[in-house]
Amino acid sequence: ADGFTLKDKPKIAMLYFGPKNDGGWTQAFDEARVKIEKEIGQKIQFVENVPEDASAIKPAAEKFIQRGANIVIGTAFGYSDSFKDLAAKYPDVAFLNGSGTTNGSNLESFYGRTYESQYLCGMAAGAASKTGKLGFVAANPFGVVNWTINAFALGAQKMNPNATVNVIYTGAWNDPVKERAAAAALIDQGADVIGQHVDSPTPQIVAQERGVYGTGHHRDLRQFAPKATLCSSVWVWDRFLTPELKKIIAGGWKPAQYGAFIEMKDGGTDIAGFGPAVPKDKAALITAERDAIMKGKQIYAGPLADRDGKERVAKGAVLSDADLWKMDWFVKGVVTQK
Amino acid sequence: MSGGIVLNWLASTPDFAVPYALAALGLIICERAGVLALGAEGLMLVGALAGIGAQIVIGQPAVSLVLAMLAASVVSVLFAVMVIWLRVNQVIAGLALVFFCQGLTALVGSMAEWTNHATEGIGTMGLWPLSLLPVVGRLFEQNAMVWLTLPIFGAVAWFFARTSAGLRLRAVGENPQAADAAGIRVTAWRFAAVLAGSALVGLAGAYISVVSTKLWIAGMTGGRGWIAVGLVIFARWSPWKALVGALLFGCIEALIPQLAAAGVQLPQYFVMMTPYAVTLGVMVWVALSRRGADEEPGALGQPYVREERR
Amino acid sequence: MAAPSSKIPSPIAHEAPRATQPLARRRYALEIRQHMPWRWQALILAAALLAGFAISAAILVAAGVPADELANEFVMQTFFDGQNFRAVLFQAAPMILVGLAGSIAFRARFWNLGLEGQMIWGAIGATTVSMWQIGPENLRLPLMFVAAVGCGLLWVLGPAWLKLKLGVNEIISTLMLNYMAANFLLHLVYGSWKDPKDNFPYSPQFRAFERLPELGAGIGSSILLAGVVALLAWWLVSVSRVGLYLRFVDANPRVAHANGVPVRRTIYGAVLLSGAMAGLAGFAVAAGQEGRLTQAFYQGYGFSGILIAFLARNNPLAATVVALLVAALFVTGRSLQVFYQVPFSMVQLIQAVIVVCVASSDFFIRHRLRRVGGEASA
Amino acid sequence: MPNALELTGIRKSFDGFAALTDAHFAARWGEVHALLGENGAGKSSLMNIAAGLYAPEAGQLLVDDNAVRFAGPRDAAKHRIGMVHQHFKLVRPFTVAQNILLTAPPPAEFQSHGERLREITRDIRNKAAELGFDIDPSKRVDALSIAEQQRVEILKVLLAGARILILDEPTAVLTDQEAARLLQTVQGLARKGAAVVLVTHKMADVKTYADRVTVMRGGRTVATLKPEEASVAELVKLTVGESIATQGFQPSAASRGPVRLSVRGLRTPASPEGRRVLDGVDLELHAGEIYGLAGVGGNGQGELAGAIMGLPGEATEGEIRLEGHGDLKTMAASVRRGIGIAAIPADRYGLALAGGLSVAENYAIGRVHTGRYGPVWRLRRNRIQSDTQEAVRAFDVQGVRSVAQKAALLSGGNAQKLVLAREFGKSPTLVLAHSPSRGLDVRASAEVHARLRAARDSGAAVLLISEDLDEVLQLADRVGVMTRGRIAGEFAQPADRQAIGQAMVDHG
Ligand SMILES: Nc1ncnc2c1ncn2[C@@H]1O[C@H](COP(=O)(O)OP(=O)(O)OP(=O)(O)O)[C@@H](O)[C@H]1O
Ligand SMILES: Nc1ncnc2c1ncn2[C@@H]1O[C@H](COP(=O)(O)OP(=O)(O)OP(=O)(O)O)[C@@H](O)[C@H]1O
Ligand SMILES: [Mg+2]
Ligand SMILES: [Mg+2]
Repeated sequence: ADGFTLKDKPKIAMLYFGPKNDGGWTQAFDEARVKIEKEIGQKIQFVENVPEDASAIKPAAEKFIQRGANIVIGTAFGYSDSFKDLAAKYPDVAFLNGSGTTNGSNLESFYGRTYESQYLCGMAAGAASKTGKLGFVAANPFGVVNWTINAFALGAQKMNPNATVNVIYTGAWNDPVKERAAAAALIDQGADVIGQHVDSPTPQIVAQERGVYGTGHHRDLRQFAPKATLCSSVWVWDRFLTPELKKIIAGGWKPAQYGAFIEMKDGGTDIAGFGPAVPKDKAALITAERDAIMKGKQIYAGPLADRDGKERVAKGAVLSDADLWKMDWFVKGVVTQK
Repeated sequence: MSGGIVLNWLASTPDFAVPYALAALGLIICERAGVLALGAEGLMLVGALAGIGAQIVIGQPAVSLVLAMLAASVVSVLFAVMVIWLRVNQVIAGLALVFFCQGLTALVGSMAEWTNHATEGIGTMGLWPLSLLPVVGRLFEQNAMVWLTLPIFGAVAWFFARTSAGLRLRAVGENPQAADAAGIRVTAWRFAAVLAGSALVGLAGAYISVVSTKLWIAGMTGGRGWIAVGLVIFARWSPWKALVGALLFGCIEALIPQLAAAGVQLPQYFVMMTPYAVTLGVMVWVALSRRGADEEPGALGQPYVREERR
Repeated sequence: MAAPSSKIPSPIAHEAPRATQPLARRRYALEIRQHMPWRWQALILAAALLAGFAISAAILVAAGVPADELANEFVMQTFFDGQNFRAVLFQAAPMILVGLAGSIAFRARFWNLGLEGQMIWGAIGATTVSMWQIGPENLRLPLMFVAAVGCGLLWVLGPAWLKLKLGVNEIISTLMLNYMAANFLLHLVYGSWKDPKDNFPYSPQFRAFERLPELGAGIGSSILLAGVVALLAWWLVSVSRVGLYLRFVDANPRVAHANGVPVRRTIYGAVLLSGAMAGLAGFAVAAGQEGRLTQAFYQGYGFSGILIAFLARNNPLAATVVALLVAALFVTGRSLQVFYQVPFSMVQLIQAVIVVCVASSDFFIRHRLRRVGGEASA
Repeated sequence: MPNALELTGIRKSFDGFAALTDAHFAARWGEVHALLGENGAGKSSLMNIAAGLYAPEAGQLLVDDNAVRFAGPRDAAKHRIGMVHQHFKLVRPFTVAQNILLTAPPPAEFQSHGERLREITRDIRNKAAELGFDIDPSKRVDALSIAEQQRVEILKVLLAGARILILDEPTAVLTDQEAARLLQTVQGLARKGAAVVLVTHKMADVKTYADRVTVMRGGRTVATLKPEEASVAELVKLTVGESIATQGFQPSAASRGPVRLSVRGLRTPASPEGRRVLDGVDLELHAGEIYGLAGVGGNGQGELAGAIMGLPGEATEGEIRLEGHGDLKTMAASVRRGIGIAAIPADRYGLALAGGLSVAENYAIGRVHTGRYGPVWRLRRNRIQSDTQEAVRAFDVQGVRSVAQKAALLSGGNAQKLVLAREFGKSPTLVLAHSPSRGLDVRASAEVHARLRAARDSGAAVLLISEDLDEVLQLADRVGVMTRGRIAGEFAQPADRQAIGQAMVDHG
């Protein structure tokens, strides 16, 4: 009754949603794995390309468990149901799932508050933009994507109140053909900074080719577009996972009831690198905002209205986590498809 | 600004049209020789991966494109042996080729760590003097491959219409019995057609990876090979009509992001269906209008054995 | 070697002399075989499979799987380990259904490459019943079943009609409809069908009575469903009159028509049945595995279905066996992926290699290479 | 005189079936050498070997008394051997000139494709004028009539520069006048020094044009002789191996009944050239009679049969009435089979039998609709098997080791007997027989004829479509002649052969 304790020596396994060098989401986990291995002092097994499909997830996880793994880390929201079943079936195994939605006595989902770092990216974008027209290439419209878009817009408007953000959803997490078309079309339409919430670095590459700027997501994308990428919203999973794993190993682990929804200060996300395009004074402003967020500043604090003028967060209130997950509205200045 | 969107749209069209055009042209060469080539989707992937691989290793776009063509040709030997020598059902062989290439490219791409590895592409080249025109000049600022596509089409169309070799190739696809009796080496011509056609299909794939996106991810052709197969039927096996069709499809694909970027409110997933829906629509239209129903190569899909009684 | 006799005045204008050296001797001629005893056919098939496995094993070893572990992984672990065996059965149910769907359509000479689209629609149909809570609880599952069958069937009706009425190539039409169905699925799960609990892109979970129950010992009833459908399919093609019609349509539609086989109705029936079975596969995944409508559940089944149908020579019972083997390959592929870091795309490659080998082996069943022109004697 | 082309000890088999066992043949320069033999004797196979298309298993091939080996038709062409094939080898969507260009020898010096095409066109015109052929080199082959295609084939061989000409049944589709002209032409070529091989079934042509004749039977050469050394009857005896007393016409035993089938104004849509395959067919067929439809092949016979059987094809106008059933045109083929229409199509494996399926299945498909073999949900295999076995016995279908064996393994004659067994097994009211004895030996033909007569005598109406005038005259109670898609004339029996022949070639 006093939390979860491992029966045996810890043995960790990870299930990757994509290939470990996808340049984005999965690669961020893989980079964290390397760091965690050093901190914890043991090798972590992993498997790539496990699709969000019960007939793939369960066998993969069970194979690890069968051969001794007692901590299993997943990396996709589509694993949620399967992990719930697995957690019930294997009460002696601890389960963690990045971006999952299910929780239990031996299962904890976790996700970062990406809107915090995307807000800072938005600030950089607003500062670098001359036209005030920003573009954003996103995968699919739902809560976790929409909140990064809104935060990006709010950040930009902090620097330039008239900034607008035109969004194109590509319908896929990793489709460089569509991402390229989207970024190019946005630039054609006059956007001079391209934000993104897709897995591949393509929007940054296009920005660099076309001589405009961009902000990255998942990882520091300067490696792909050193001239264009102003900064990136990056995962720092090791900052969350290392202490969490240590807790599990120590015994008496109590998974967060509604999952770990990690703030920047706890290792949710962060921003990486300012390019030279962000003027010194503006950079200082951004750093100051970051410090404020570390100290508890809320991005979705009231009063906040959506683009149709409807009030979404009352003055003095802060948007609840439940409402964050369900976010299907956009702030003023954001233009999206239906 | 609305004039701007039309211009942007048209200027971005060739980039989408070129892969369709080259792939369809390659398929036309195969099918004119009587070999039903359904494997385009797979060969495009091979071309795309080989092109990027060469780009990463060598870094010379022209070399990469040529190597991609070679790679697609080499892989197509498997298909050619299956359908020309072993007389495997051409539909099955084509499907098997697609799945083989999908597996192979995904495997090689991930083992060689070429996934998401950005490369230098090729720059744009103005078509002088048209590119100097005011306003519309930028329509003529395209990469070199776009301009190269036109002479490639010209050459193939000329080959079919104005050379004895082209006549021979078509004879092989129309009536291999007659071609053989006339002393034309049916098997050799079919092999040559498959290899040459596949090289163009590979080039189409390499265009997507090397020229357009400049990086590789598994399955990046996203069904374009199948659309090219449909395009060939639409074009009634004629190169110039295939070019027109490719431009049509390019226009549609180019329009989607332009409309989205302009903030036009459209249900996005339905918009994403349009290339596929248009392919289907065009096939229905072709069937309805029954245009040139007899332009299909007479022996398309039929293996040939000299001593077989027909 | 005399030159073409110049004593002979040629009646023809062209007079260019031609060489008359003895010409290359042709060693082999290809001959069409009408018949081969089944023993030999079986032997050739076995050799082809063996070749396929050997090539696959070579690829796997090259990719870093220790050779001595292969047999262990493929045979012992997969079939003699209860948990893995359950995983195989879990995976096999939809595989069997798509394999049957492919077989039935191919028997009518209809290349139904739209199995994935029909699966998607089957799952959408079943989910609709669940979301709108149509019908009483105890009838819910049968209603979902009916909806899945109906939707899968309707999604293939278009291509069937287009082919039979207008001659539109079904390979392209069914494929294009796959892409359209996939986008429509995204439209639903990212749109109005989002789970209102967390707004994630999947439908709300099915209630307990909307799921295919477990038979016990961790084995789902979807495998039972697949088995029953396989038996029905076998009855249809092997016992009923429709089977005879199908054989004629497959062998030669013109002969079939001339002999009074209702060719169109037979083709429609087979194709719609194929769509229905694929829809059922969607239902089996949604109600048997995922417990809701998810966005990528169908991926890969299209190819597997075609492969199973082809390897099983469109025979329903054989398709069931092949589907089990393919499912085993999938499960083994997962463990290779887990333990040897072999990319899962290897599984697709192996499937393709086996298809290529078996397809090529047909050559030896249908042809004979004969030595000719050898012992010339006058 | 040296031999231009000599084949000795040739052996060739197809999938275990020996088509040629020991064939010898020699043609000299300057002669027309006829090759005679019944269907399946191996004439075409032997000549295909000479043309490089088939590879012999044993034996020797000599050109100009030198041993040669051909890897393919290219090699044969190098020796200036050209063959007009029994089944045309033309690329249908190409023009006449393009087709001929394919086989023309390469130009001595470089020529552009356009120039070559123009030169070939000129050559075609000259050669056609020389032969008296009326041909437009720029026309597409698929717009030509069968006879015109035959001319293209001949021009092709001549313009390719062949000195050894092999003509495989070149006159089968020509009218008498056309045939005469062609044969005179090739005779002229031989007189100028070429060697001409003429494969034919027509004894009269052998007598008139050939310098020597070789007779083959069952894959062997039986004899080579001068035509004047033997009478026609002797030649026939050599070819078939026995003397055949041709059975004369036997009128119907019963009197003819009421009209059973009436066809009115049947026509197919016009092609772009304005040609109609069926162009107003009017025809009445009574119960208890055999109506023989004669005519040169390709004049719409196949389409007429298809329209009556209900095969999918060009939509037709006009009507086809069957007594008691009204207009058949909207009736599905399956329904037509159900009301007693039996069909023996010309294309055995294209329309009558599914070669890949078993003998039993091919038999059962004829009656499965009646429910005799069980309800829709169950086939009664045992009954199918016993019925088939019985039918195979009754119709003397040979070579059936088991009724589960593939129908494709039956020889031509036995396959036809299987079709008869199926079609006559259900006492039809209308029998449609299209070239029912094509490719059959004498005995098998006689059996088929007997069956048709028996059907007539038991009251069925029989429509016999045949290109073989002898067959028609032997069987038919009335004779119609079909030309250009319509019935050009009707004759009562005993009919005047001359008049019928005239009607066949009159293009009125
Ligand atoms: N390509 C082939 N494949 C299989 N069997 C063949 C082939 N060509 C000929 N045969 C068989 O060989 C035998 C001889 O055929 P061939 O065509 O030489 O006869 P033919 O004397 O020309 O007869 P016809 O007078 O009917 O033209 C026949 O039994 C035929 O069925
Ligand atoms: N693939 C095969 N396998 C076994 N036997 C065969 C095969 N093909 C033909 N035969 C047999 O060879 C013989 C000759 O066949 P073919 O069709 O050439 O006969 P044919 O000489 O034309 O006789 P018919 O006069 O009856 O047409 C038949 O007995 C047939 O059963
Ligand atoms: Mg012949
Ligand atoms: Mg025969």
